[in-house]
Amino acid sequence: MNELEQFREETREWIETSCPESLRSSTGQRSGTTMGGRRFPVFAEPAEDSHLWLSRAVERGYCAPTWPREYGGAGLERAQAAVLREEMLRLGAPPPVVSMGLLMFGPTLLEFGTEEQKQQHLPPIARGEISWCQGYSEPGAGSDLASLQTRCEDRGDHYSITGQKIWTSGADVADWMFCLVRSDPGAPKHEGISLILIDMNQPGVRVSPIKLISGSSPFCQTFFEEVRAEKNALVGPLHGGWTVAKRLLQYERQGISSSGFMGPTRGTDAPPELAKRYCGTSDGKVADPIIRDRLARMEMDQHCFNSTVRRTADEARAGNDVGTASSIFKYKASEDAKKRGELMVAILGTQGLGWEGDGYEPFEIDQTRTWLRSKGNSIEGGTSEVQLNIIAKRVLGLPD
Amino acid sequence: MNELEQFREETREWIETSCPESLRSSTGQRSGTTMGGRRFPVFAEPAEDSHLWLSRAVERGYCAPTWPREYGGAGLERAQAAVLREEMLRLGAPPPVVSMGLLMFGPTLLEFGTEEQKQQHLPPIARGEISWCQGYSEPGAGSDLASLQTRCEDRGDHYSITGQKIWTSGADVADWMFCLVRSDPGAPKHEGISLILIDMNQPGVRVSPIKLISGSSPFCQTFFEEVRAEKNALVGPLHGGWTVAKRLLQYERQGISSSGFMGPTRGTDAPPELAKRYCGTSDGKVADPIIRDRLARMEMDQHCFNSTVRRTADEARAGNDVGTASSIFKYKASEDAKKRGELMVAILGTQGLGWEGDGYEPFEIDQTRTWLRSKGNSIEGGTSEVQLNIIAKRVLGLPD
Amino acid sequence: MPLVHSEEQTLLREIARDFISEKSPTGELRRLRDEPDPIGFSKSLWKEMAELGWAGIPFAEEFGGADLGHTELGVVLQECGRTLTASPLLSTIALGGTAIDLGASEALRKEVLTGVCSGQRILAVAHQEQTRHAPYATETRATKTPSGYTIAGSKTFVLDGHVADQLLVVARTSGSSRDRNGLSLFLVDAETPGITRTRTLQVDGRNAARIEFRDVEVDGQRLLGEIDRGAEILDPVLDRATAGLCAEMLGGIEAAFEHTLNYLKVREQFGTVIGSFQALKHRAAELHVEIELSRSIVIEVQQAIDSGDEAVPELVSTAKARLSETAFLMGNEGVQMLGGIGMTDEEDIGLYLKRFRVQQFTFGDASFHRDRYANLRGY
Amino acid sequence: MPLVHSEEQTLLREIARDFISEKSPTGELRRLRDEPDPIGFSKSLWKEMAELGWAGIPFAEEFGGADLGHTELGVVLQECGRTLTASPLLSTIALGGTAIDLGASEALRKEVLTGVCSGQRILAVAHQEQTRHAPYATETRATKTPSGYTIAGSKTFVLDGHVADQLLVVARTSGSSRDRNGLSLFLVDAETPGITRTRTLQVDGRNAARIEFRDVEVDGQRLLGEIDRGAEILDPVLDRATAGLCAEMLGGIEAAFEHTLNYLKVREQFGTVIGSFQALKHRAAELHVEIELSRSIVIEVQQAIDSGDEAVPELVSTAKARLSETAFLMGNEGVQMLGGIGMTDEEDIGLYLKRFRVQQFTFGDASFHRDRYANLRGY
Repeated sequence: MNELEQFREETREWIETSCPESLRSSTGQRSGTTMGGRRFPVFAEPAEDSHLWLSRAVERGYCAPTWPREYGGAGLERAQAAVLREEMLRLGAPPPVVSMGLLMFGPTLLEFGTEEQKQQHLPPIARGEISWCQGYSEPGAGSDLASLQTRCEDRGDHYSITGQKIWTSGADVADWMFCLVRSDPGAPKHEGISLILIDMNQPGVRVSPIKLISGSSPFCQTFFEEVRAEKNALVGPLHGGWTVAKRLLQYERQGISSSGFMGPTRGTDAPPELAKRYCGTSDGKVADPIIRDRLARMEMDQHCFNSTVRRTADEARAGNDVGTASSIFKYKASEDAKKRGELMVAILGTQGLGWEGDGYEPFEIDQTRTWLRSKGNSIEGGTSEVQLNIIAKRVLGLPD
Repeated sequence: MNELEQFREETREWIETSCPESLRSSTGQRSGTTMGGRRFPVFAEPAEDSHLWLSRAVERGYCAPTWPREYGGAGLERAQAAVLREEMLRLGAPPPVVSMGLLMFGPTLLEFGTEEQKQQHLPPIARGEISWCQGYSEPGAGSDLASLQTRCEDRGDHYSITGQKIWTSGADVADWMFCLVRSDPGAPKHEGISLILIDMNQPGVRVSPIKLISGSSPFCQTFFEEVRAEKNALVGPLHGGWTVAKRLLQYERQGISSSGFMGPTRGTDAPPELAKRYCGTSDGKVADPIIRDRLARMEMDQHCFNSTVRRTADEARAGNDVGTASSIFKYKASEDAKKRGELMVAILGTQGLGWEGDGYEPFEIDQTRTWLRSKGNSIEGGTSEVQLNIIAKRVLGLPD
Repeated sequence: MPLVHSEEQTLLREIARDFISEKSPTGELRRLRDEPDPIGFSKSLWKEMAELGWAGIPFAEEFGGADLGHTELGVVLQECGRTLTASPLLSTIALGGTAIDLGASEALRKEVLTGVCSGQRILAVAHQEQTRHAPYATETRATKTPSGYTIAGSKTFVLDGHVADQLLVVARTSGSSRDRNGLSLFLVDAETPGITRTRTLQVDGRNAARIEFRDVEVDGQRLLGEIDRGAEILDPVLDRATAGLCAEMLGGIEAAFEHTLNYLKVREQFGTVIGSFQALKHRAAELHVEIELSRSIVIEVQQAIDSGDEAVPELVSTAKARLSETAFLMGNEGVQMLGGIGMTDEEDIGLYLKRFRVQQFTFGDASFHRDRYANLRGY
Repeated sequence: MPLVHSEEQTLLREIARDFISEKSPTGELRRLRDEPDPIGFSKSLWKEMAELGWAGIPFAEEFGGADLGHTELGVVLQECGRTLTASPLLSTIALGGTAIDLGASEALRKEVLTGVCSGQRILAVAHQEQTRHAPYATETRATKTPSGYTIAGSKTFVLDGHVADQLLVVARTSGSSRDRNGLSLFLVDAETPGITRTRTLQVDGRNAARIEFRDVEVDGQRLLGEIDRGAEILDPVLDRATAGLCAEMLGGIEAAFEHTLNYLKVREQFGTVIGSFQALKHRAAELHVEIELSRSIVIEVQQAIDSGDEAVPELVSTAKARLSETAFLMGNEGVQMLGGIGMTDEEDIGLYLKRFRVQQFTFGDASFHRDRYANLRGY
C-alpha cells in the first residue's frame, strides 16, 4: 500500500469515528454544516452534533486541510486533501464548516498577507470562530466592479471608511469583512483601489438584508459611515488592491463551482426518481419522452462538468496551464443550475407552482424556491456575461 | 359581390386558362420559372410551357402587377396584387418570372430613377427580357458593405469602373448589373458611394462562378477592368448612392423573406410524411418522439412566421409603422430555414448523408444539398448578425 | 380578416390600459400578496371591471353582456397581463362563463350568465386531477341517482376555486381514465354539502384550489350538454380559455420587455449604458423577434375563434406553445439583464418571472401543445 | 487515474500530429474526393500508418500489435480528426479488429489480426439495416446448414465495406427484429459468392457500402463467440468504436475552432477585427466551454475502456451525445462566423461541417444516446 492509500484508510477511519451519524447523508445534500463565526449560524439540526463534528475537525486542522499547521491548517498535500474530500463525500460527511474565510479570503491572505495578518486572521477562520463576508459590489458597481465609490480616507493613525456595499452574503452574521475601497479618488479607476479588513462589530456599520424573489435573504446591503480600520488592515499595497481583488475573485469562482449549485443526484429525490413519480412510467421508463430526454441531457452535462473539474485539477497537478478554468466552471455551473431548476419544476408540473401553505409538500415548495434562487447563480460572483468576456479575452485572445 | 371578389373570380379564371397544366404543382414547389433575360435560363422543364406562361402574363402586365402600366406593369392596387398572388398559389401556378429586377431593382428605380431610366429599364424587366444582378459585396466588404473599394472614375463623357464584386447572384447570366461603386475616394465612407448601372455585355467584364459547399454555384465573383457606363447610368445623385442602396437592401430582405427559404409543407414530401416514412410509426404517430416534437415546433414556428408576414402587411395597410419588419423577416426566415434543413436530414438518418451516386434517392441527395445550401441563408443578403444590429438600433433604440 | 385590431378594439384597448394602469398597477398585486388578501384578488376592482362591461364581453345582451367576441376579451386580458392584474376574467369569463354559454340550457344560461355579467357571480372549472394538464385524465366519478348524480373524487389547480360561487365539474360517467368519451359536465353550487375546498398559495401570488367531492349530490338539470359527451364542451372551452391566457401572457411579455429594454438604456457599467453591449443587443433583438411572432398568433387565434374557424384547436396549440416559450425566454432574460436588482423582491421583473411560470403550466405547457398539435395534424 | 495523457501518450500525439499534418493535410481529402479516388482513402498512407504501428495499437504483440489501449488509439484518431484524414482506423481497427479480438478463437485472431496489424487486411462490420443506428434491429438471417450457415439479407452504411477483405456480419439466428438475443456474428470473406457491394459517396467525401447477401455460405468455424449471443460482442465493439469516433470528432472540433478563432482575429469589418464584437466573443467563449467539456469526457471514456470500468456504456453514450452536440454547434458557428467565405467549397470549414454531420449520425446521434443512457440508468 502506498502512502496515499494508507492516508486514505486512516482518513476513512477517522471520519467514521468522528462524524456523528446524524449529520451523514447519502444524498450528498449538505446538512449540519455551520458557517462559523461568533454568531455561529448552523444550517441544520442537530446543532450539537454539528459543533462536535466541527471541534473534532478543528483538532486535526481538517477545516483548512492544505493550510500550514501554524495557521490552523493540516498542512496536507493537494493529493491528500483530495483524498480527504473524496472520503468525506463517500461517507456522506458534510464539510465541518463552509465559509468565505476558508474558500476565498484565507487563500488570498496566504498569498498576499503579512505574517502578522496571517497569524491574526487565519487560525480563527480554520477553527470556525470568526466568519468573514465580502465587500465588493456596490449599487452602481456590479459587473463593473472597479467603478466602486466607497471612500477610504487616511486619518493618520487609522483609516475611515464611508460608503455602501451590496450583495454582501452573510453580512448580517459576519464578524469581519474584506472590503474593496477607493483609497485614491484621483487615480485611474483600477489604480486607486485598496483591499481593507473591517471589523463589522463597531459603530457606523449598518446591515440590511435584501429579500430575493425566492423569499430568502442570503444577501445584505451594508452601509458604512466613518467606520474605522487600523493601519495594518490593508491587504497588499495601498492603492494596489485591484490585483489582490482579482485573485480573490478567482478563488470565489472556484469555490462556487466546486461547491456547485447542484442538488442530490442519487436517492429518492434524484431527478429520475422524481420524474417517475410525477410524470408516471410506461414500460418502466419516464412516461414523458421529452422530460426523459431533458433529464438524460442534464445528467450527462453534469457528468461532463464534473469530469472537467477533475481533469482541470489533474492538468494543474501535471503542470499544465489552467489559467481561467474558474471562469469556465463558474459560467457552466450556473447555467446548468438554472437548467436543472427549470427541469425540476417542469417535472413537478402544477405541484411546482406553490409558494407556501396547504396543497404542496415542503419538498415541492423547496424546489420552487430553489428554481427561483438559481436565477441568481449566473449573476452573483461575476455574471455569465463577465465570465464569457474573461474567457474570450484571456483564453481565446480575442481583442477588446 | 364586391369589386375585389369579382377581380378574384376573373383572375382565377385567367390563371386556369393561361397557366399550362405542366407547370402547376400542388406542393408549392416552384417549377417552370424563368429568371428572364437575354440568356433566359429556365429552371425547369418543359421550357416551352414556361415561355408560354410568361408571354401570357406579360400581356397583362402580371409579372409586375403593381407597377404602372406605362412601365409594363398591370397598375394593380396592393389588395389586387395580393389576390393575384393568393390565387396563383392556390392553383399551383408558379411566378412567370422571378428576378432581381422585379423584386429589388425595379421598385428602387420607380422610387429613385429618372423618367428616362424608368422608360429604358422597367419594361424589359416586366417582360422578362432583361435580367439584372446585384453588385454590392466585395471580398473585403461583406457585412461592412460601405467599405467597398470598386472605383468609379469620371472620364468626361462616361464613367469608368475598375474593381471586383463577390456573391453576385446570377452574374453569369445577367444582362445588366446595378452596382455600388466608390465615386469619391476622399469622402467619408458613406458619402463617396454611387449606384451605377452596368451593361454586363462589354469588354473588361469577367465573371467567375463560386462553387459552394452544397456543390452548386449560384453566386459569382465579378471582375471589372475599365468598364464603361454612360453618364445617365447613375441612380440617385453622384456620391449619394448609399441612401438608394439601403432602400434596395430593404427590398432584398423583403424579397428573401416573402419568397422564403421553405420547401413543401403539404403532400407526400411534407416533413411529417417523411418522418413517418423514415422513422416509422407507432399508433399512427411518428415513432421517434423527439423528432416528432421538433417537427411540431418547426411547423408551428413556420405558421407564426407566415402570420407575422401577413400581420405586417395588414398593419402597413392600416397605416401603422412597420419600418424594419424586413430585418425581422430576413433574420427569422433564414434561421428557421437552417433549422428546417437540420430537421430534414435528421429525419432521413443515414440516408441524409449522401452526396451523389448509388445508394440514395435523388430526393435524399436533394435534401442533403438543401441542408448545406441553407447555411448560407443567414449570411447572404445581410447576415443574421447585421439584421440583429439593425433591429437593436432602429426598432429597440439601443445605442451604438 | 386583417390581422389588426379594429378601431373599436383599439379604443377598448386604450380604455383598458388607462383603467388598469390607474387602478391596478403591479403594486396592487404586491398588496394582495403581502397583506395577504384572503381572496387573492380585489372584489371591488372586479365590480368596477364588470361595470365597464368586461365581465360580459363575450355574452349575449339579454344576459347583460356586450355581445362581443374573444378578440375583445383578449384585448382586455392583454392589458390586465401588462400589470399582472389578478381578476376572475380567466376563471369566470373565459372558462366558466364560456362553458355555460356553450353547454347550458337556455334557462341555466339566463340564471348563471346574468350574475356573471354583473360581476356578482364567480365561477370555476374543476377539471385537472393530476400534476399536469390532461383534459381527459378524469377519475372523479358521477353516479346516477334517482334525482340526479352523486359526484365523488378530487380536483386540483381549480383557478379561483376557493371563492367561486358555482363550480363546473368534469366527472366521468362512463369509460376509463384518459378516455375522451364518458366525461360529463355538471354545474354545482360551491356550498353543496360534501365539498371541501383548500386554497393554495401560488408562486405568482395567485391562487388555485384543491377541491374534494365526497358524495356530492347534484340535480339532473345541472348537467351541461349531453351525458358522456362533456368533452364536446370542455374542448372548446379550454381552447377559448387558453387563447385568453395567451393574450394575458402577451401583455405580460410586452410589459416585461419594455421594462427590461428601459433598464438596458439607463443602467451604466464600464462607462456606458449596458444596452450598447452587442451581446445584450443581439439577445434583446432576438427577444423582439419572438415577441413579434407571439403578437401575430395571439390576434390570429382570437379572430379564428370569433369567426368559427375549424383550425382553432391547431391555432390554440400553436399559440400556447409559442407564448410559453417566449414567456420563458422573457422571464429569464429579464432577470439576467437586470442583474442583481432583478433578483430582488422589490423589482417587478421577478413578479413577471413567477407569473410566466404559472402561465406556462396552465392549460398545458409548450411540450403538451406540441404533442397535441402533432396529434391534430395526424402525426 | 488522472484525466491527462501520460508522457508516452503525449509523445505519441506529437508524432501523430507531425506525421498527419505532413502526409495528410485537408488537401489530401480534397484530392481523394475530387479525383475521385476509387477507394476513398490512400492505401499507401495506410501502409505508412501501419508501419508506425497504428494499425496494431490495441492488439497483442504476438499478432504484430503494440499492446496498447484505446486511449492510444484515441490519441491517433484525434489527430486524424484534425485534418479529416480518411483511413481504415475506425472500420478495421476500432470496429473489425476489436470484434475479432473480443470474439474470435485464438486461431482466427491470429489469422486475421496479423494481417490487420501489418495494414494488409481491411475489415468492415456490417450491422446497420435501417436509416438509423439500431444495433439489434436485424432482419438479415443466418440459417444453419450441415457445414455452417447461409446468410441472407441486406446491410447499409457499412464503413469501408466496399474495400474490406473480410466482413463481420451481424445476422439473426433466432428471435425477432429488435431482440438483443438471437444475434450472431460471422466473419465472411468479402469475395464470397452471393455478396454484392455498392459503394456510396457520402457528403463528407468518405464512403460506406450497401451490401446484399444472397444465400451466402459461411463455415461454422467463422462464427464469433457463441451462437445467438452476438450482442455480447457487438455491444462492447460498438462502444469502443464509438469512443474512437468521439476522439476523432474532438480533433475535428478543435481544428475547426482554431481555424474559426483565427479568422475572427484577422477578418476586418467596420474598421476592426470581427473578433472584437462582443456577440461573436460570447459565442466563441460558449463554444470553448463546450469543447472543454468534450475534452474531458473523451479522455475519460477511453481510460474507462482500458481499465475495464463497468460504467463504459453510460460513458460512451455521454461522450457521443456531447460530441455530437458540440460538433453540430461548431460546424454551424464555424460557417456562420466565416460568413460568405465559409460557404465556399474552397474553404475548409465546409469539409468539417460535412464530416461532423456524418459523425453525428454514425453509431447513433445525440438523441439515440440520451435514450440509451436513460435506459442504462433505469429510467
